[in-house]
This record gives sequence, C-alpha cells and structure tokens, in this order.
Amino acid sequence: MIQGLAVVKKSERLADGIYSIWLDTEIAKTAMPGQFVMVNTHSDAHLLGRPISISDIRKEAGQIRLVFRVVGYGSRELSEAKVGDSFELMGPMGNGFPVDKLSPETKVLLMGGGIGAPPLLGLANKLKKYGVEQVSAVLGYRGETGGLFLAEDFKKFANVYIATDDGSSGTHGTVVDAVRENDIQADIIFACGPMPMLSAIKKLAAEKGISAYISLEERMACGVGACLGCVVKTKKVDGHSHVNNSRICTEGPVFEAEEVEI
Amino acid sequence: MIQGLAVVKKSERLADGIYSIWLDTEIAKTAMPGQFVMVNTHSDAHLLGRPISISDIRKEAGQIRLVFRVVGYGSRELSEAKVGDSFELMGPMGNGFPVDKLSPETKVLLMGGGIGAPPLLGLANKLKKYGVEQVSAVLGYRGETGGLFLAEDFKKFANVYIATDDGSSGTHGTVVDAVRENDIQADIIFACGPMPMLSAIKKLAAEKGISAYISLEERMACGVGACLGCVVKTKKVDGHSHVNNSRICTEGPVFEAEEVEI
Amino acid sequence: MNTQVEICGVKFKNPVMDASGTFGSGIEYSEMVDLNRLGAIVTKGVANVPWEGNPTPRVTETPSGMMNAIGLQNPGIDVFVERDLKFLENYDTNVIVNVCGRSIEDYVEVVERLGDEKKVSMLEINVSCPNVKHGGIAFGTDPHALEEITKAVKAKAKQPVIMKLSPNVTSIPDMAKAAEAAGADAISLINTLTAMKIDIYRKKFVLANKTGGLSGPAIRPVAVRMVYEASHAVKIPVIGMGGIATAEDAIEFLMAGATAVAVGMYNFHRSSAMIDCIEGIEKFMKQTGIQDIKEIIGCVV
Amino acid sequence: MNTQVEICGVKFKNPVMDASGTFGSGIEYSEMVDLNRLGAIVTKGVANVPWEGNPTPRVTETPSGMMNAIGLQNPGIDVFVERDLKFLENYDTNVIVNVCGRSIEDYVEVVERLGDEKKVSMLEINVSCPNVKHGGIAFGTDPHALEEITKAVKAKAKQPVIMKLSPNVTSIPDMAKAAEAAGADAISLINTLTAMKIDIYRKKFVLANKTGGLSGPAIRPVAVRMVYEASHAVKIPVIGMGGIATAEDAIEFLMAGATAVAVGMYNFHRSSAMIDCIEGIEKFMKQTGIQDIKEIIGCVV
Ligand SMILES: Cc1cc2nc3c(=O)[nH]c(=O)nc-3n(C[C@H](O)[C@H](O)[C@H](O)COP(=O)(O)OP(=O)(O)OC[C@H]3O[C@@H](n4cnc5c(N)ncnc54)[C@H](O)[C@@H]3O)c2cc1C
Ligand SMILES: Cc1cc2nc3c(=O)[nH]c(=O)nc-3n(C[C@H](O)[C@H](O)[C@H](O)COP(=O)(O)OP(=O)(O)OC[C@H]3O[C@@H](n4cnc5c(N)ncnc54)[C@H](O)[C@@H]3O)c2cc1C
Ligand SMILES: Cc1cc2nc3c(=O)[nH]c(=O)nc-3n(C[C@H](O)[C@H](O)[C@H](O)COP(=O)(O)O)c2cc1C
Ligand SMILES: Cc1cc2nc3c(=O)[nH]c(=O)nc-3n(C[C@H](O)[C@H](O)[C@H](O)COP(=O)(O)O)c2cc1C
Ligand code: FES
Ligand code: FES
Repeated sequence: MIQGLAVVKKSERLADGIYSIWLDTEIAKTAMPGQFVMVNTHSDAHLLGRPISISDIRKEAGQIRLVFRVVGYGSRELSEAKVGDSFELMGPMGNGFPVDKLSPETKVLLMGGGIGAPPLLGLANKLKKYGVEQVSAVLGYRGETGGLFLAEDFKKFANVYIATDDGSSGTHGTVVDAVRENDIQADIIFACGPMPMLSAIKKLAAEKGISAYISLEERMACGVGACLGCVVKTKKVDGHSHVNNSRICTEGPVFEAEEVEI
Repeated sequence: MIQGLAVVKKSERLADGIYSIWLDTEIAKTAMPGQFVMVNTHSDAHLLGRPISISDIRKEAGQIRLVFRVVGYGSRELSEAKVGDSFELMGPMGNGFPVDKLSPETKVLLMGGGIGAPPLLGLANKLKKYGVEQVSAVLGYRGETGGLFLAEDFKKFANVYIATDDGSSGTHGTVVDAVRENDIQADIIFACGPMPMLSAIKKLAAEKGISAYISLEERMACGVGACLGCVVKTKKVDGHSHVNNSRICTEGPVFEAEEVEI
Repeated sequence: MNTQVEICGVKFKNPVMDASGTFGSGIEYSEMVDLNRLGAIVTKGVANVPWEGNPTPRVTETPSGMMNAIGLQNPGIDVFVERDLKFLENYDTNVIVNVCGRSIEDYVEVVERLGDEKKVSMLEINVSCPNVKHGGIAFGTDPHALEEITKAVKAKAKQPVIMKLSPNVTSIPDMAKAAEAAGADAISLINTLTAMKIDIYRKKFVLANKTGGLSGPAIRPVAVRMVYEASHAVKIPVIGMGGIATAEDAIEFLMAGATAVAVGMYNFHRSSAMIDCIEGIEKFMKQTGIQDIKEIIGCVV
Repeated sequence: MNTQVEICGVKFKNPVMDASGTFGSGIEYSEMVDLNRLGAIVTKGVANVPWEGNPTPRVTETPSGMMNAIGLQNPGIDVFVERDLKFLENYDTNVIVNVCGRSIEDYVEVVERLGDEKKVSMLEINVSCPNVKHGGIAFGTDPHALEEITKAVKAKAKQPVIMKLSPNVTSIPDMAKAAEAAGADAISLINTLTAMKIDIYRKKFVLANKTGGLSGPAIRPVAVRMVYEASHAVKIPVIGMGGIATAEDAIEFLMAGATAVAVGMYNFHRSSAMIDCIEGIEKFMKQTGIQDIKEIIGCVV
C-alpha cells in the first residue's frame, strides 16, 4: 500500500452525475478488482480520504480507472479534474473479489446496482483473462434519467441483462427481479450496489444455495484498518477484532453474503 | 461597497515573491487611491478575507490592480491566479489618501517601503491628473534580493529616489535616510510601509513641521467596521468608537501621523 | 409557507439573525445587506460606559474558523441609544441588544437604561465576558453566578431576557437549567470556545490578549451538540449559533432544537450569508414539502 | 542537535508519537511508515475483555476535522498482548499502551496484566470513555472521580502512568491538578470535544451514537490553550495533542508547554504526517539555531 500523487490521464462524463477518470499511479502495479483507493481532496477543510473502487486496471500502463457519482464535495472536485491534474491517493486497499477459487467451468453472475456496476467491470475483464466463460451481468439503473452507463462495456465480457427502476430498459424492477425474470443460472454471485439490493441478493443466494460475494460500503476514516470506523456485524467472531465486527476496509470490502449481518 | 466575483485580466511576477494582478470588477467604479479590498481565498479552511490595497485603478475599463507579496496561503493562491480565474472581492474599503486638500503648488512626497510602494502608485497617477506638479517618491527596498519593483512606473509621475537595506541602489539605509541625504522638500507626505518606517516618518514629519498621512495595517476580520478587530490607538477620542481607538478599516487605513499612537 | 417564529411573544419574520459582535449595529453592513429581511438584528455588546477593549492583534484566522479577543470595545450605552438604536428605528426588524458588563451593577444599569426604548425587542445578556467579578470566574461558567446575574437582570428588565451561555463548561444542561430557574425568558448559545494560537517564528502569542474566542464552522459540531443538550434540558426557547455558514447549517440547528439561529463570523466571509440562509431555508421547505418552519424545530431526537 | 526528550525517566528519540486510536497498533500503517523513527507508538485503547464498540456510522467529516464514535472497540488485553505487543517488540521505539474500562476494576485489571510486559514503556489511562460508572459522569469530567481512578491505577501500575484528560470541562487546571495530586506521572490532552452532526435530509443524527468526538485541525486552538493551561498548572510533564498536522503545529504545542506531542486524525489524511513532523522540527531547529529541543518547550509564556 502506498500514498502518493496520481495524475489524471483521461476524464469523461458517462451519464448525468457519473464520471470516469483514468489515473497514472503506482497503485496499478498491485491493484486487484474489488479493491479500492482513498482519494484526498485539495481542500484543507475536507480532510478524510474518499473511498472509491478501482473500476479497471491497466497494470502495464500503470493506470487505474475510477468511476463515480457526484454526491458531495470530494466527488465534485474529482469530476472537475482535467488531464494533468493530480490527486493524492492511498491504496490499493481491501481484499478484492476472490477470483482464485474460480475454474473455467464456473457460472459467474455479476450483479451491479447503479454506481455499484463499475467495480464489477474490472472483475469481468479479469474473468475473461482467467478463462472463465460463462459470465452473466445484471446491471440495475434508475432508468431514463440516469443512463445505462458502462452497460456497453460489460457486453465485451458477459451476457448483459438490464433492470431499471422506471422500466425504460430491460426488466422493470430490481436486479433480483431481472435474475428471476430471465431465470439466470449461476454458481457464484459477485455483487456491488446499495444496501437494500445487497440484502435482497443475500436472500436470493441463500434461497438458491449459491455463494454470493458482496462489496460493502461504510463511512471510513483511515481505510487501512487502524480507526475501526468502518465495521460490519458478522455472524462469527472476526479473527482480527475478536468481536462480531469486521473492518470493511481491511477484511472487506468484499464479504461472503452469509457471513455478514446486513 | 460591494462583494462579488472579480475576474483576473492580467497576472505577472514583478520580483521575487512580488506579484501584480489586474482584475475586472465593479469596485473600480468608485475606488480611490489608498483604499483596499478584501480578497477571499477559494478554501473553506481559510475564511477571512485578505486585505490588499488597490494599487492602481482604470475606472473606465472597470479594472483595479493589486500588487502583493507572497507571505502565506491567500497571497500564494492569488499569485497562482491565471487569466480568467475569479476571486471573491469586497470593496472598496477605507478612506483613501486625502487628495482633495492638494493644490497644484503643493510639494508632495510619497514614501513607500517594500510592498508599501504599490498603493502610492495609484496616488501618483491621480496626483498627475489633479495637476499636482512637484511630486517626489522615495521608495525603499531590501536591495538585490528583492528587486526595485515598480520603481520605473513611478518615474512617469515623480522624481524617484531609492533606498535599499543593502545599499545596492540609491541610499544605503531607510527611506528617511534618503530624504535627508537628498534634502527632499515637501509640504505633505503620503506614506505606506512597515510599522518601524511609519514611526520614523512620523518623527521626521513632526521635526520638519509637515503633515504626513500614513497607511496602517492590522489584522482584519470584517473590513467594514463591524468587528472592531483592526483598531489603532489614537491621540483623541475617536468620533465613532468614543474611546481612543479608531478602526483602521473604516476611519483608516490612512491616518494623519500625529493623530495615531504608533 | 410559514417561516415565522415566536420567542417570548416577539414575532420574527424568519428565524435568522446575526450573532452579536459580528455585524456591528447593522449600520456597517447596511450598504450590502437589506436589514429589513432579517429576523432580527443583534447588536454588538454594549456596556454602561465606553470600553477600550484589548490591545491588538485582536483577530486571527484558524482552520475553518477564527479567533477574536476584541475585549468588548463599545461606545457605551448613551452613544448606542442616540446613534445606533436611532439608526435601527428605520428598519422593519426586531432589535436585540447584547449587554455586557464587569459587574452585575453594570449590566443592570444598561438594562434599566433600555427599559423604555420601544425599538428594543429583547435583551441578550452576554455572561461570557472576560474580566468580570467573582474572582475571575466568568458568570458564564458557574451556575450559581449565572443564577444571580439572571435574577438581577430579570428584576429590572422590561424586555424579555435571553441569557447567552458559554460553551466552556462541563455541563451545558446545568447552565441552561440555572438560567431557566432564575427566570430567563430564553437562552442563546454558543459563545466562543476559549483558544490560543502561537506564532512559532516570533515565539509569541498571536493575539495580544494571549487567549481568544474560537468561532466559525470549525466549532459547529460542538455548538450543535450543546444546542441539542440545552433545548432538551429546558422549556424556554433556545437561539442556536456557532459556525453557521449555509442554510443547511441553520436547519441543522433548528432540527437540533433551536427556535432561531444566528450567523456569526461567516458574515465576514460572505456579507450575504444571512440572506443566503433565509432563502435557502425557504427553498428547503419547498423542496421537502414543509409548510411551517415549526415542523422542523427540534424534529431530530 | 538534540531532539530527545525524557518523560518520567523514559527516553524518546524525538517528541512525536501518534494519538491513541488513530494509528491502530502501528501494524496497520507499518507498510507505509517506518515505526522505528517515531518517538513512541501509542496503541488503540485496550480493555480487560473484548469490546464491540458502537453501531455504525462511527465516523464523519466536519470542517477541518472529523467526528468519531468508535466506542472503543478492542480485542481485549489477552489478544493485545499476544499479537500487538509481540509485533511491536520488533521495533526500536517506546510503546505506550492506552487503557480503557467501564469501571475502576476494569482499568486496574489491564494495568496489572501489563505490569510485567517489558515492551510497555508507559501506560496512558483514557478517562474520557463514554458509558463508565459514576452515574454516567465520565471519570474525565469530575476531579474527584479522576483522583480516585488515578490512585487506583497508580497503586498497581509498574510503568509510569499518563492520565489522558478530557477537554469537555470548565477548568482544565483543576483536572490537571487532580491528576497530579493523585500521583499521575504525566498527563496528556486533549481527547476529543463532544459534538453532534445532523443529516437534515434524512432528519437523523449522522453518527448512530448521536454524539461523537470532534478532532482535527479545527480544534487545535482549543487544544493549544488547554495544553498551555495544564502545563502551567502542574509540574508533571504534559503530552500535547489536538489537530496537529504539520511540524509548525507540533512546535506550537511544545512552545505552549508540552514535552511531547501526538498526531491524531491527520494520520488518516497523510500517512507520513508524523515523519513530516519529525523532519520539520529538525529543519526548524536548524534554521532557527536551536541546539536542544528542550529550549523550545514552554518557551512562550
Ligand atoms: C469501499 C468503497 C468503495 C466505493 N466505491 C465507489 C465508487 O466506485 N464510485 C462511487 O461513486 N462511490 C463509491 N463509494 C462511495 C464514495 O465513497 C462516496 O460517494 C464518496 O466518499 C462521497 O464523497 P463526497 O466528498 O463526494 O461526499 P460528501 O458527502 O461531501 O462526503 C462527506 C464524507 O462522507 C463520506 N461518504 C459520503 N458518502 C459515502 C458513502 N456512500 N460511502 C462511504 N463514505 C461516504 C465521504 O468519504 C466523506 O468522508 C465507495 C465507498 C466505499 C466505502
Ligand atoms: C489595509 C491593508 C492593506 C494591505 N495592502 C497590501 C498590499 O497592497 N500588498 C500586500 O502584499 N500586502 C498588503 N497588506 C498585507 C496583506 O493583508 C497580507 O500580506 C495578507 O493578508 C497575507 O495573507 P496570506 O493568506 O498570504 O497570509 P497568512 O499568513 O496565511 O494569513 C493569515 C491571516 O493573517 C492575515 N494577515 C497576515 N499578514 C497580515 C498583514 N500584514 N496585515 C493584515 N493581515 C495580515 C491574513 O489576512 C489572514 O487573515 C495589506 C494589509 C492591510 C491591513
Ligand atoms: C469578532 C467577534 C466579536 C464578538 N462579540 C460578541 C459580543 O460582543 N457579545 C457576544 O455575546 N458575543 C460576541 N461574539 C460571539 C458571537 O456572537 C457568537 O456567539 C460566536 O462567534 C459563535 O458564532 P460563529 O461561530 O457563527 O461566529 C463575538 C464573536 C466574534 C467573532
Ligand atoms: C478514530 C479515533 C479513535 C480514537 N480512539 C481513542 C482511544 O482509543 N483512546 C484515547 O485515549 N483516545 C482516542 N482518540 C482521541 C485521540 O487520541 C486524540 O486525543 C484526539 O483525536 C485529538 O487529536 P487529533 O485532533 O490530532 O485527532 C481517538 C480519536 C479518533 C479520531
Ligand atoms: S476505515 Fe479505519 S478501520 Fe476501516
Ligand atoms: S476589520 Fe472589522 S472593524 Fe476593521
């Protein structure tokens, strides 16, 4: 893990309030899909790093991609970044998605809701390289107002299904509705998105008896496991904390759904 | 007085750590030499306006010039300003130099030390327009390391004498030394610079029996006379405050030397 | 949509006013701010006689805030009544006069002097002055001293009395209860947090007074906590302040339990701060479908 | 040039350490920070048994600072000794163990357990815990309770004892004196200021615990004042903290009277914060011709 300046190489608007930037950073060397970085703002009044998932990685070029929604000060600053600007980054952080257990035969289902989709893109990319062939991706969006950002990119790596809140594209409903509607089969689910969606996926996975790995979010201060700010309640006593709380930034952000109380 | 955005029209480095910028602002309409503006930084962590004297005014073009030394956060930000950038400004503030009392025959002596010189440039410019003909300017500088910034500009309006701390140009010593060395005659002095210089000028003026108007500095919060942060001890009870304290931002920054306890 | 609030029978067109000492008597900002739009104007602290205040430097910047040690310079009550109060008579807004003193008698003298001034809607008693009687302990940090001064002021005051509390205490609820028990009609808080800054290059205190009061957004989270605690400890209304910069901040204080709010040092940063708050509150109410501002006062518990 | 300081017989290669709870046990940052360079490592608070801490959200940003309500989650003293202390044995730096508890007995149990641990240089007793005995009043805000716990801990401690004071009090000198009178070997301050933040759109407290502790540059001026007051009230050494970000800040605390300083939340912002302080202090000493760091300790009065 390192902390240092990363230089903006490309910056684009993907949809209303959704931006993508590629950054030059040494973090790319060791980064894995599902990990994240903490991005510092340039303001002395906003001192906590902003956790943003690594959406894609170009190891050789030494670049990572961040895709994010503008919600407040830090993400707005990042959205205004111009090529050549630099941001202080710490990372890579967290465990990432457990891809080692996969074999070429594994049926993988990626489920991403809104700004939860981007982190799965890097994973989809990597699955391809690993030789995993049966990859479905169910992407949930608000609908007309938000755009189907990155959906096209996923098509390179997966059978893509869409769910929208307003029914303007694909299934009218949630990503879980889309799985049922299309009767999508899977051995393993990787998911990222808002908490209600992750809860629903946890239920779906339990019901279908398949394992699901979900990426969680929580307010973070350090990102390295030092402050104990970002915990999630766990079924078993956590090996590090010795209580039923795991640090999302360190033991996560990706957890097996049945292990966490959400 | 107004508060609003001012757009940078020109930005240049005059000497080591000394910068000049021209700003488009409505403040130009009513600004007078010796008045100042409060410049807000762009940072939420640095909330007090920075008082900077109006060095020069182009009323018709709606522009004012600020010349400043980089000493901390705000002045650094200002020094990095690019054409087209905007800064929040409040002004014009303060009384300005009392030019109304001058007649074409008045022998005027301008005394500026370091970053105290710039505010006198706008005054020199105005004196010319008023028809005042006998204008001397004594400008004090550190010497070789700092450069003789703006000295050339003053030559358009005044007989210029230089004093430097290191003796690299003009009189080796203070501006007061230069006045004595060159036996400069004057009916009225306008001065701006560091406190020890102003004290020396007060003495000089008393000794020579000429009136001296000096521009004072103090830490400011509001700049409009509301906070009572920026007072100077006065000989007489101040008409506004009813104690022996005058507000530099409102009753000043220009005071008759013998009226203030410095 | 109703943004009007009432405190001790006094109606405010909206709950936004300035914090004493950050807006002069309104005169100073009147060129830039339409005083008629404010819920009230709270004046700079005024004593029975003129005060010189502290030596300079009196103000300095701190991260997301500032420190001041003005030392309550003021022209005294006579000049205040003749000049400042007369000026304020031209405006359609409440006037709250902030009162300071070195002894109980000083305070009472000012309060009595203002008794017949029709333009004065309320009195705000600043009990966090430095250098007051009681062996150096400010009235604002000892519940018994606070009760004593509150009673003395209340005995003579003709207008409703707001006691302004200091945040430099172990228990805000105890202080709020003491003020209420002694008859205060309302309380306001917070005054500044006692603070210090050192210039390491000059090896000197930045402020001539050594210590100064910290204010601004930096202290807002402390102020919100104290306003919440105070408004849950007493039944009298609370005026909340401390670091308010935007309408969101003002609403935060209202939700914490304040009936009205005051904007302090942020006026220095942006002269339109109070107007921005007033307009922002209206916008928030419209967007979230709130008919009456009273719906949000104390709504978070 | 000497940057070494001594506190209660313990030598520190420089006066810079982390503030408890902001640096884990050092392990977490060891990939990025050379722990050997630090004056000391102060561990996260540890209790006699594992604690779960508070529900989330536990942290949030504030202007130039942050709030936390971790609730002292910790794995308990047994795991701490086996794992964290063992890890720290690999490093050439002092280890100060921060101790928390719900009752005096809890604290004493931890202190006794650590008595024979050679790697533990000092104990820091955190008496600003929420939810402790004494009818909800933290040991940290009542001088008598503070004396009581200090005596109990001192009676059993084999290492020097630092009492860590809360800033949420009317009089810091009274608390410092109480700790000294009861036998504390040193004091450290400040812990966090109790604060609150409300999400006005969700009409809820931002932190699940309602209140949280405010820290960071925002509170630095308050911390400097308290360190100054404390170090002039007692003869025992003071460790200063609260909003330190740069070497300038660290020097400010030293000049105010602290013998050593701790960097807290700023470690989160920049992992090199402590190293930057150490190097910056050396640079400052060189530039201003100071031979021994002791020359600047308490030099501003
Ligand atoms: C592991 C992880 C990965 C994430 N990946 C992405 C991503 O790839 N793209 C994306 O758009 N968003 C992502 N988020 C959410 C992202 O962190 C927030 O949207 C962002 O921090 C908001 O910062 P801000 O300054 O714009 O908002 P502000 O509201 O100004 O932020 C104030 C504070 O709250 C924190 N905060 C606000 N929202 C969140 C949130 N949802 N989760 C955690 N902290 C929050 C900020 O970090 C900051 O400390 C991720 C969060 C986590 C925990
Ligand atoms: C009426 C007046 C006119 C001035 N005109 C000029 C000018 O034309 N050119 C110029 O270079 N400087 C001028 N100064 C000084 C200028 O205000 C400071 O250099 C500037 O505020 C420093 O800000 P900073 O953010 O760079 O420094 P920082 O040290 O980061 O500032 C911190 C705080 O201290 C205040 N401060 C620091 N130095 C001074 C100072 N000398 N006087 C008042 N406040 C100070 C800042 O305004 C700010 O609030 C003037 C000051 C006054 C009072
Ligand atoms: C420059 C200045 C002067 C002040 N003068 C007074 C005063 O005269 N009387 C008073 O009760 N409070 C005074 N205060 C305190 C403010 O009214 C307010 O309580 C405090 O600053 C917190 O609000 P803020 O953070 O919005 O500034 C003063 C504050 C400042 C910054
Ligand atoms: C996330 C976090 C956790 C903390 N945990 C502890 C703790 O366990 N024990 C303790 O005594 N202080 C704890 N503190 C307080 C700090 O040690 C320090 O006193 C305070 O944060 C002020 O310093 P700062 O402003 O530099 O952060 C904690 C602070 C933070 C921000
Ligand atoms: S953010 Fe600090 S432990 Fe996870
Ligand atoms: S700066 Fe406020 S009165 Fe002058």
